[in-house]
Amino acid sequence: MDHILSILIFLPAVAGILGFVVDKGSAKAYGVSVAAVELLLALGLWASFDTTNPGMQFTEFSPIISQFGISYNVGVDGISLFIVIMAALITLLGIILLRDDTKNMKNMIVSLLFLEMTMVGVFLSLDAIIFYLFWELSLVPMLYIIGAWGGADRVYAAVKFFLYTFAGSLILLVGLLAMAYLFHLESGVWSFNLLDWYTLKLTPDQQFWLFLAFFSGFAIKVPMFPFHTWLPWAHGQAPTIGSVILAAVLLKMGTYGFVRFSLPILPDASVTFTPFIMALSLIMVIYTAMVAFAQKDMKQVIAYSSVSHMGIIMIGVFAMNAEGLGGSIFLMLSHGIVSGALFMLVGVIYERTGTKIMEEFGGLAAVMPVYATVFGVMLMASVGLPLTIGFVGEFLVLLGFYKVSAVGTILAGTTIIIGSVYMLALFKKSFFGPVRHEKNLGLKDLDKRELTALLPLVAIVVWLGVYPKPVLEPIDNSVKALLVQMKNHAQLESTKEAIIVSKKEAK
Amino acid sequence: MEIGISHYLILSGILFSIGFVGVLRRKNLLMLFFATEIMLNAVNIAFAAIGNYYGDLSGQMFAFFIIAVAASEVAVGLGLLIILYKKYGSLDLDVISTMKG
Amino acid sequence: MYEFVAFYIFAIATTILFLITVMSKNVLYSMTSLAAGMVLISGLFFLLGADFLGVVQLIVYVGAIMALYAFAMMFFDATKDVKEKHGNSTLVFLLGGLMALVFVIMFSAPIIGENIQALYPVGLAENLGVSGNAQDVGLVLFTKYLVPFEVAALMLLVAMIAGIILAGKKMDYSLTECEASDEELQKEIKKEEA
Amino acid sequence: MENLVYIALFAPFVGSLFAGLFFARSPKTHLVGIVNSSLIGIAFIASVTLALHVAEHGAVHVTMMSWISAGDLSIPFGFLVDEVSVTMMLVVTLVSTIVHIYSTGYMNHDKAYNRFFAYLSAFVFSMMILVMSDNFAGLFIGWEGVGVCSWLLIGFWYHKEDKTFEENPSISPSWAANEAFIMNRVADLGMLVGIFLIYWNVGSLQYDVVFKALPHLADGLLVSIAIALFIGAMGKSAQFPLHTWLTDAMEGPTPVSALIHAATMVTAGVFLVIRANPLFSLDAVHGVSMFIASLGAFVAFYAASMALSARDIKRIVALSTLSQLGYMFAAAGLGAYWIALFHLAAHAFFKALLFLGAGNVMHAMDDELDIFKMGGMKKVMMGSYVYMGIASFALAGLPIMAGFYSKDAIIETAFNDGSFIIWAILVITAGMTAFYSFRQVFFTFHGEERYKALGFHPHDMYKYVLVAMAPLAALAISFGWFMDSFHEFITKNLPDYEMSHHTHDLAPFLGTLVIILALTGIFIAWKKYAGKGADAWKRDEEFEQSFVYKLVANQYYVPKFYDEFIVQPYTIASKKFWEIDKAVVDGFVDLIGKMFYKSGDVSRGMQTGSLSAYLNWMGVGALLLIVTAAITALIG
Repeated sequence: MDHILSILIFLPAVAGILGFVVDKGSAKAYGVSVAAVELLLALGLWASFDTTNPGMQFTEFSPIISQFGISYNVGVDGISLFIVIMAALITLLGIILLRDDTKNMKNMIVSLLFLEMTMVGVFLSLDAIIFYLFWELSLVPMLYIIGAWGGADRVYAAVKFFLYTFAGSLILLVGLLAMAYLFHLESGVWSFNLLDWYTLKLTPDQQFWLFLAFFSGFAIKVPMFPFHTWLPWAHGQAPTIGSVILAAVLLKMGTYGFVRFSLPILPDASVTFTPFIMALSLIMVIYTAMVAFAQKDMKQVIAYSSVSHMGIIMIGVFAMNAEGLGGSIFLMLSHGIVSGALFMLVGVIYERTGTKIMEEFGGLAAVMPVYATVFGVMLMASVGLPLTIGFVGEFLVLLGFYKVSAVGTILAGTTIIIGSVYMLALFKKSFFGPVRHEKNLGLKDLDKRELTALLPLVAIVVWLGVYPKPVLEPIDNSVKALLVQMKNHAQLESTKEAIIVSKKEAK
Repeated sequence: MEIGISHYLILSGILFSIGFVGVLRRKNLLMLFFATEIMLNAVNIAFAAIGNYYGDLSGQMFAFFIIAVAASEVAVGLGLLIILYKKYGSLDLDVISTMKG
Repeated sequence: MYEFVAFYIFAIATTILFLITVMSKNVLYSMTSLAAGMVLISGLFFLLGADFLGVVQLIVYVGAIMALYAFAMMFFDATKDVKEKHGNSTLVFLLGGLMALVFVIMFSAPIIGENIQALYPVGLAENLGVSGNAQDVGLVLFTKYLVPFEVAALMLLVAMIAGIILAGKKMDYSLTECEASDEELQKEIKKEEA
Repeated sequence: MENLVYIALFAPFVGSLFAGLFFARSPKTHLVGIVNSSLIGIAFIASVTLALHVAEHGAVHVTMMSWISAGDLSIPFGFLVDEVSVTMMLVVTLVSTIVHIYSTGYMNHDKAYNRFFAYLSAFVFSMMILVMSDNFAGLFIGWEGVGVCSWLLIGFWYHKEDKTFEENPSISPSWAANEAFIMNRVADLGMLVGIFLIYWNVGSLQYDVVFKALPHLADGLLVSIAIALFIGAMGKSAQFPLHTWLTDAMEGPTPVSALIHAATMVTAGVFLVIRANPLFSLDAVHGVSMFIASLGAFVAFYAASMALSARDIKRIVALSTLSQLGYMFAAAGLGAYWIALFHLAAHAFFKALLFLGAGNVMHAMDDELDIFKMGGMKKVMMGSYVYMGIASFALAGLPIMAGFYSKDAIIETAFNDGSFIIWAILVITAGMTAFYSFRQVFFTFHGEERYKALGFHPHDMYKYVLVAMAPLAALAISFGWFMDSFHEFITKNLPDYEMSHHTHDLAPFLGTLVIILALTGIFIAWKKYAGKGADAWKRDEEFEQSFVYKLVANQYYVPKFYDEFIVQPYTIASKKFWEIDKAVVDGFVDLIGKMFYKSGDVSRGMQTGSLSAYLNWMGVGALLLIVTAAITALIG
């Protein structure tokens, strides 16, 4: 268990390299087994994780360039633990869902394994440079997945995805370097260690500019309005597996970045920017939900709904209290599970019919009852029905944000209305009513492969909806520690007031 | 009237500009070579002058290496010129332009 | 006073000679004035106390490089006037003039960085009991700049070989593009046969 | 007792899983119907035992496990069985049992028989959570749960196609289902806001903690909480202006309408107000309570007026439900919580009976809903006729019947409170209620046998179904007789409502007034609609052209209004936003990209291939660099 985090990060990479020599026919089996081992390791990590300890665990440290304080530094806490597990899970299920006749299966598996490495790496690294390395590397496999296995406009979508997010992260890099420079000025040594950075007290003015730099990197990834337009393109053109991983894990990197970098390092600026973030997030929530309603393509509905839900997550991150922040981290998980499953479901019907346009379907509930049921469960989780995974996070986020702004919460709360508007409209158009095309009458229901990929997600949706405690508790601990650290770290009195670790303490 | 470093540097600048004008103006490859030589020499003067001013030999060292580079450049360059001339029958740059974007 | 006069003579002469090089339509004139300018530049080096450099300038530039040009000229038609287009010469002179102006401004501005110290000060060799520019140069060149010096030597060797290969062997054939000259050759052969 | 609580709660859930997991794809089997009905029956028996226990030993409070805990928030799965919730449990399980048994007959011919039971049992489970939960978040689970089940069940016949509004005001089952869900969600947002307010000011969502802390809160805050919670109640109980979904919900199978959209789910709003009576009875929120009462009275009248002209047998019953919900809210708003609860229970019994009777008629008439096409059916459907007659008597509030006691008490309350406008509206509505419910009965069962001419061959429901409906009929008649013992039982938990002496003295007179009005209504209905012969086919066309008739028949144009001013603008705005998204937001991004392409295109001209041109460009670049260097040096 000593180097479990390194194993977690590099197992997929090593396996990916070995994957080049694997026989073509057994590539998928190879991918499934590697991803399964990875998931087992991640679960093992959870099993040996000390849930009462809010700090970093399993840390590993070895200097790379000691003159500049760049080191290989990884660790896990309650915030990152479950995102890593989710990334491993989604990758495994995504590979399982791959059709056996996928062209260039071997390359696909290798790309996915590399992608898994970068995803796990981003969430585990505690060194800014290592973080940035994985952050940028994650673009490459995704670029291939969209560009090689995508739809008709795949090259445009892939390039747009790449350049857009890349442009943002370059500014992020400048921010990180500036941060290291400031740290050097203050302490006389170079360090890119996040935990070191946490101890640095910056003036509000410095924080302001650093926040903007971080924001441009993270916000494009989230993606926040108005930087969201690459997402519908990427989703529209990506193959099913690409969309699944993109929505489930890659988007979370943005919000995770806010939690890991912006909040603890720049607490004053985070509070200063809260109204700004709130405004953008509210636009995201409402505007993109409306755009989702106008879509004709099923996948685009879910793509835009992703943006809308990410808005809720953003609101939770900037609620600055344990309820909202904890809720938003839980919502990251739940959105990962639910949107991943929804994209899988769209992929299933796309494979059968070759179309994603809702007008083409209708009455699918009668033809494919199991499919409709699974879709229905995910739909309900997506609109935040209690006792599904979607409710817990959404409820906590809205609850937490109410402390910040009542009006904002009511506006954000409209998500439960307009969210159900577009999701139910989608469901009605495709699943209800008479079957519109003769050829759709003969559609096969979910087969074993698809059920294997989807049923675990359904189980998780219900399990974490009814009993979220095993996940929520470590998150809550770490979130509280994060808030305490922010509070101690803040320079302005107003910031200290805005951050609420516990109400009892506030009184 | 004392001749200071500025004098040398200004001379070097003027000579460099002359070489520069040559590079820009000439269409004949051989003439371009000549102009390049002028520029290199101009730089050499500057190096020597600055070295002298600071009492440092590094300036002269660089001048040496520049001369060495110039010599090898001429050796290779002239070989290429001959081949070009044989192929096109001319050394006019406008005649031998092939890489139009 | 002596230095003053010598500098201005050399400076004005080199400027005029190089201007001739750049402006002249005849290759031979150009080359001759270039060679003359080089000689005068070595004079400047002597003025600057870089005796060894001045000698090298004379030997390498005037002796070797200009000779190389002169030999190369034999392959080209040197008597013909060089055709030049003067369409945008105003732009060229404007650029050149601007450049000269900028240099002049730059260099006549007070030199910043008075605290620069000499890494290898003149007179190093005096410690060893000998003196003179050549000795100084030798000392530095073969200690601090030994590796660059050897690399430069290697570069010259490579350049020499390259020059020989490019220009020397099989002067009748084109080495890069054979088709055109091959056809010509074959035509000539046919003519001879006929 | 703890086990009994869990049995009552989870028996329906087990039934739902049984039907949903094991029989979802198998063909219709009666086993599912029998097992599910008996499981609900078990839940009923457990509820009865619990009721006896509660009556003797007081409330039972169990905590199963913790659900959400983050920050200071801690929400358990806790269940509170006290007088209020056990009453609801009894009503819910009893009506559900009968509806389950009824459905085995009613849904006999439906392919998705098993699925139906899975949904129906799931609904009962959600409803049980709603009434039994000991905190607001648990209530919200049930609140949303019944919403989903209602969505599933309204859209049960999802395969039906969308019609235009003129053909079918509900458009299609799936449309109605979505409408119901979304409209409920609007109200749920209000409810959520109420929960947030409670949490941030009290620090807990447990009923007991919250109610204890309420008196210490600021007045304005209390008003906000009350308003927010009532908005939630308005949605679920279909109060104006969130009422349109209820009539459209009649697209679902009739047992569903009976159980969900008459007896149980729609009363959840009333239940919430009753449950939160410590809040609503505070002086600070008196204004809100008065608003609730006034809105209730208004809805009572408003719905009754629409029922006067409706021709669809289920819509009439649905509108009468709406109207009766108005009565309940009027009582709750005036502070007579126990009377509201009493009317809730009584109404559940007779309204379920009425719906099931209507279901029998529909079943017999091959799902024909238009009462103009029926008539004189009492000969063929004696059992259903008797049941519907009893239910209508109860609804009209005639003496001896359950409705008489409860409704009369509400009208008396209004009088006692001095709110004479509310009182007057309620009295008039009582007359209208009698008229429209008997209009329906006479149209259906009396008079000319129009169905024969239209080629229907009705037959009554299965015998066992009719027998199973008997308990409802018995309760519809006799429930009112237990008013005093109910009063004694429930006021242990709910505040009592004492009539003044003045009211008490006038009570017989007031009662008589209501009875006279009701009888008049019945008489007019008899005169107009029970006739035979050619008259029965005639319709008063002149009247149907009048403004009032049109207004009422079109539901006061409220659905039209929603369509024109909410749905359409929303759709158009969505499309516009999408275009903006593509053209402006994405366009801007593409513009940057295009700028680069364009600059590349332009600078491509520099690549002439001529070395001298390149040298010129290099010269320009070099010059620029030198100038930059010079300027930097000068500045530095």
